[in-house]
Amino acid sequence: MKKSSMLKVEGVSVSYGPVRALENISIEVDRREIVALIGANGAGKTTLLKAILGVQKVQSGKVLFLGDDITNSSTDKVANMGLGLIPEGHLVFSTMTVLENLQLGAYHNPQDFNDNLENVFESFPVLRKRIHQTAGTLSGGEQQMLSIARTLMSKPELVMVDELSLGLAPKVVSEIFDILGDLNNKGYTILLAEQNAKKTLEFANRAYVMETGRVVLQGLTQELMSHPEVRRAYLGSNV
Amino acid sequence: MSPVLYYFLSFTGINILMCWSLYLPYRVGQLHYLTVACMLASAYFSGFAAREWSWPFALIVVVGILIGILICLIPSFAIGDAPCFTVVIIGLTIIFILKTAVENSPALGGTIGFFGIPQVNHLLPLTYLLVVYAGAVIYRIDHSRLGRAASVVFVDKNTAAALGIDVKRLGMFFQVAAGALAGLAGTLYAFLIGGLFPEFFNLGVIGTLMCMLFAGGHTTMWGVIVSVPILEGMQLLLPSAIASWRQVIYALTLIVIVLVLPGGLVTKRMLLRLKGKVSGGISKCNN
Amino acid sequence: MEIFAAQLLNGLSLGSMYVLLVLGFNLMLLVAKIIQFAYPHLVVLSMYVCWGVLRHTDNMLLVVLASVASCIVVNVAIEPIFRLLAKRHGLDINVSFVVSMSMALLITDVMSHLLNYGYPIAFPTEWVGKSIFSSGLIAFSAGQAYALFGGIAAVAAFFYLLYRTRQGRVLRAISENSLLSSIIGIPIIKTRVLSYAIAGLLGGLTAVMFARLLGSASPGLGDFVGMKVVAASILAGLGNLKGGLVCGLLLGIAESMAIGYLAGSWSNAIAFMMMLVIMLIKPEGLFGIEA
Amino acid sequence: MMGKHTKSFAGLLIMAVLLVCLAGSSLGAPSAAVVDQWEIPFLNCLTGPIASIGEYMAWSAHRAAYEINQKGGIKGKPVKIVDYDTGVSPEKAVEQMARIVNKSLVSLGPVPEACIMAAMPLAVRQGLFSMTASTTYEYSTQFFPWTLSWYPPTDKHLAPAAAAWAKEQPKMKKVIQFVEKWACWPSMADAHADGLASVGVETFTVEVPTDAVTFGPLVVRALAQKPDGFMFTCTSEKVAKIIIELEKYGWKDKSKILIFSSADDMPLYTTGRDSLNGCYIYAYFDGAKETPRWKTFKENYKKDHGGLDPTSLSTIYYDCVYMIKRAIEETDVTGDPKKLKAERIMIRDYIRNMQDFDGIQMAWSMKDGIPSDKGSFLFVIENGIKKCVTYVEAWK
Repeated sequence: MKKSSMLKVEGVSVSYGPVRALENISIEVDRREIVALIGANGAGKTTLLKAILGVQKVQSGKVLFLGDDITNSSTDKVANMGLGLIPEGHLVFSTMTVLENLQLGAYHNPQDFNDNLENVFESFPVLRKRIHQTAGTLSGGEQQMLSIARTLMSKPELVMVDELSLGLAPKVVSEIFDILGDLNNKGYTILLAEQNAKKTLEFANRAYVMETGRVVLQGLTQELMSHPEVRRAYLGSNV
Repeated sequence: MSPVLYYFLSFTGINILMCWSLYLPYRVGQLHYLTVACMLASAYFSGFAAREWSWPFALIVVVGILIGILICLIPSFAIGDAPCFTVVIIGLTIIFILKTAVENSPALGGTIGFFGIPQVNHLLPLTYLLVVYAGAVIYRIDHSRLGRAASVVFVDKNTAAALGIDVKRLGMFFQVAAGALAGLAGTLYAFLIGGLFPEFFNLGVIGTLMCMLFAGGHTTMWGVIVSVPILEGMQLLLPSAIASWRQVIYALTLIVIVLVLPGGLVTKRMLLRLKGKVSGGISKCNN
Repeated sequence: MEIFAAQLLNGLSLGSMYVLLVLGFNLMLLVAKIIQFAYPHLVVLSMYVCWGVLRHTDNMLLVVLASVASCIVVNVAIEPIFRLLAKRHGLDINVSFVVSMSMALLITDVMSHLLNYGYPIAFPTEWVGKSIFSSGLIAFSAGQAYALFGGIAAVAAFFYLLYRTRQGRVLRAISENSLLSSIIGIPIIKTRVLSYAIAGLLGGLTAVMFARLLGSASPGLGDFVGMKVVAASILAGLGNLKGGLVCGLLLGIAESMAIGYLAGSWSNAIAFMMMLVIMLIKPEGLFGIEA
Repeated sequence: MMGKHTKSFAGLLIMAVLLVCLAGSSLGAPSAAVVDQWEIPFLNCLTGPIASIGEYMAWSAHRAAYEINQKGGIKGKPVKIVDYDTGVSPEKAVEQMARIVNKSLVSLGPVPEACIMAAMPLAVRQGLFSMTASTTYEYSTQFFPWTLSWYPPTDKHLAPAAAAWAKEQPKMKKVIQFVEKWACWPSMADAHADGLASVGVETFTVEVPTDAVTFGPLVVRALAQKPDGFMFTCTSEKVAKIIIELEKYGWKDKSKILIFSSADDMPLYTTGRDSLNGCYIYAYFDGAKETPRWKTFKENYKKDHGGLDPTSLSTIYYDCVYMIKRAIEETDVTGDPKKLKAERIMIRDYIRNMQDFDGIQMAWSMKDGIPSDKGSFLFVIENGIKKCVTYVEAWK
């Protein structure tokens, strides 16, 4: 085990009633890495993220975060330890203002609220303009930015992003990927679950390929991009 | 037959009908207390028709059922797919309005009550004949396309709509069927007791029926067949020293059952298992 | 005109009580996702606590504290039952309705068996107070003043808490999306318990004001008020706080006007009839469901 | 998965065992050929919001039984009151009546009107004399001869009482009557109005909604009609609350208020207190008149009810038990189950025409199930105590 390992998932299985959603999954994320989970809809990416965060009950296996066992811990405790999830579908508290959303994000980290707010506004200048606007009135892209910003307000050690590009225009997606890249440069560790394999593989350092609840391939993204199976199934190439 | 047994069996039959009439709309997630209003209307109609017009019993039963259907049909155009609690309030409201109407009708005895409904011979076997018939119809409904569609609606209306189920029409169907059952129960009730009083139809009735439905199990029609006789019998058998705590015992029973056995005493899974065991047993014998 | 003004005043003081009850009821509906039908019954129970304390002391502060404390304690004490219920059934408000109806029955029976031999309790005459203002048919008692102004203060404090404080933000977040709230690290169970406590606090205050307004209480009071609270909440749209505010007040005024102007037993029937029409036209309630 | 079903089956099993145990305990008792005690069932409302009323009715019946047993019972055998709870549910009333209807000599109750309506037809069919003494003539008369009326016909005794009050207050021309539409109260209100009309007082009705929480609006409405006085035909607690509201709206002359007999109940006094001073009320006996029996009754009642006084409704079933005692002693009733049918009729016929019954407070006679010489008393309330103003004879 490397010293800098931040998140370690060991042989996790999850069932929804009689249906097995995850089968013996093991992944690892190191400090300052960008790791991607790719796979089709229903491959189990979201379930895995939920299982890590304790939203979804794990039947067997172990989840270690910063060396602590967090398997089936309560979600708020895990979030408090520094695990931030940016959920699928750019979810925001739509009846509340942008500022209130950000304040909620800082629930566990209220001490240097103003500094954090400044940092976040630096990355997302558009939010500063909308600070007193109700979150429900923002555009899809802005909501996604708010969702990310809200997560950053808690200064997480690890940022998990679920389906970043879903329902957003390609241009906005590129913009947000750029911002995530910046964040990584600033020291954030990122775990990314995406259907959009091409873009993700270009962006991440390492990736796990998931199919029907199992990890079928893993490795550095450059290697994976040249893997014939990946090229056929995910990159739309005939070769 | 001893009067205790006679009334125990009769009320059990009537309450099973009433519980079923709550059970059916609950298949699509609605607590349809309007059925108590149907019961009230058809009970008063039956009493009146029997005493004043001397109608034959069979005709009264038919018209009583029609009255139940009518009372449920009209609002169902608006609340066929309404949220559960809208249905609750509309039910309570109509009960209240009908009660006020009865209280202000001297012909129905007003607040004093309606006396002297003539007796009918063989009421008990007739009751059970009708209960069995109603049960068979409900069984058919439950195991038809309608029953399966209702199960989907119960879990999620949007999914149901996406699957092409007409949620409103389905809700209307179950509400009207419930009205028919309640109308039948009301007629039998009037003839069984022989007198009516507006206060007969109040929150307490709803509470008792809910207790019976949820204790028995709201996921199948069979639950109430177990819970109604038990709860009816309990009150007869409680020693008089604790009789005054009967309500408390009822309430606690319900809370405990709902907490410990979420589906009630009889659940769908249990039935499936039972079925499996029986058929398994048979196949073993054959081997 | 004089009669109308008099009835309006009556309606407002009664309405402010309904508003408080509807708010507490809606808060638990929004945050804990339950229908707490027994909430008005709990408030009546707290009125009994007031009455009990008053027999030993006439220190107003002690009475209020006892009322509030008892309502919070009981309301928080039943939270685990609903939590277990949610664990077993998922967040099914229908089942919570069934269970809380049983609780209401329990509370009523405890009051009618054990407390004051089941007789109605009466609060000291000074509590209700004589008219502090009177001209012709318009009269305003100290009790009404407490109910009206106390009610306004409590509602203002409640909305301040909800819209201007950190805890209030958290409560609103859970009511909007509890899954998202837990993902960003908000402790759900702790906050739900908090919502029971706040509803208990409101209930305890309501009990004191109700005691001053009515001057007495009986075991059946919870049922009388309970139906109206649920009706107002549904009419507004379940869990709609601002709608509940409007409908609670309207209910109080409508009730006063109906009794004041319409023929006896038909007055409530007409009120119900109006409600029926509204519900048939707008099944989601006047202001829409927020739960 | 196994667990869930096991639990369900276990639940069913526990319920079944419970049921069998209970059945054993209550049905298993062997019945002796000739009774060694007089068992009198009492169908009463012991649960729900009005359980307090049922409680004191039961208390008074048990009190009478206790006294009788202290003095050697009836014909040497002790008497035992057995309580059957009906709540306010018609269904329970019928089922409880069904339990006793074939085996009891005579019974007490049922208590609230809903239960009378439901259970009495069964008693009539099976020939059981059941004393529905706590209700008015309208209900009893439907079930004659299988019950008795505790009061004379409504119009015959209510109208004179109301008229007597109007005679005390000669300047009244217009009276508002607060009427709650419940059971026979509307017809009692009509009787009041008739009585007032007979002395030239006009009556206007204001209906009291059963589920009203506050009464200010009602009082404003009544006062707007500028009446000279008020008459109350509604629940005791509501009477008290409306009088308090009247006071708030500046109504000073309490002597212009008359309260009907059914509201002569504890909640009136505990809720109304000082505000009742000077109000008139009519009822069927004079609690201030001391007799030794009434004194012991009162003392014991207070001891068991935290110092609260009994009211005129508290003694009804006490007198009933003594009526049964006298009926058994004066006839050839043996209690032998074989002669049940005949002995039931003996008791019935004796009680229906009992002469000079010595009640706890006064003596009266019955004629065909109706009291023939029972009048009422008009009182003024002073500090929670009723002071008799006049005795009103019922119309013949």
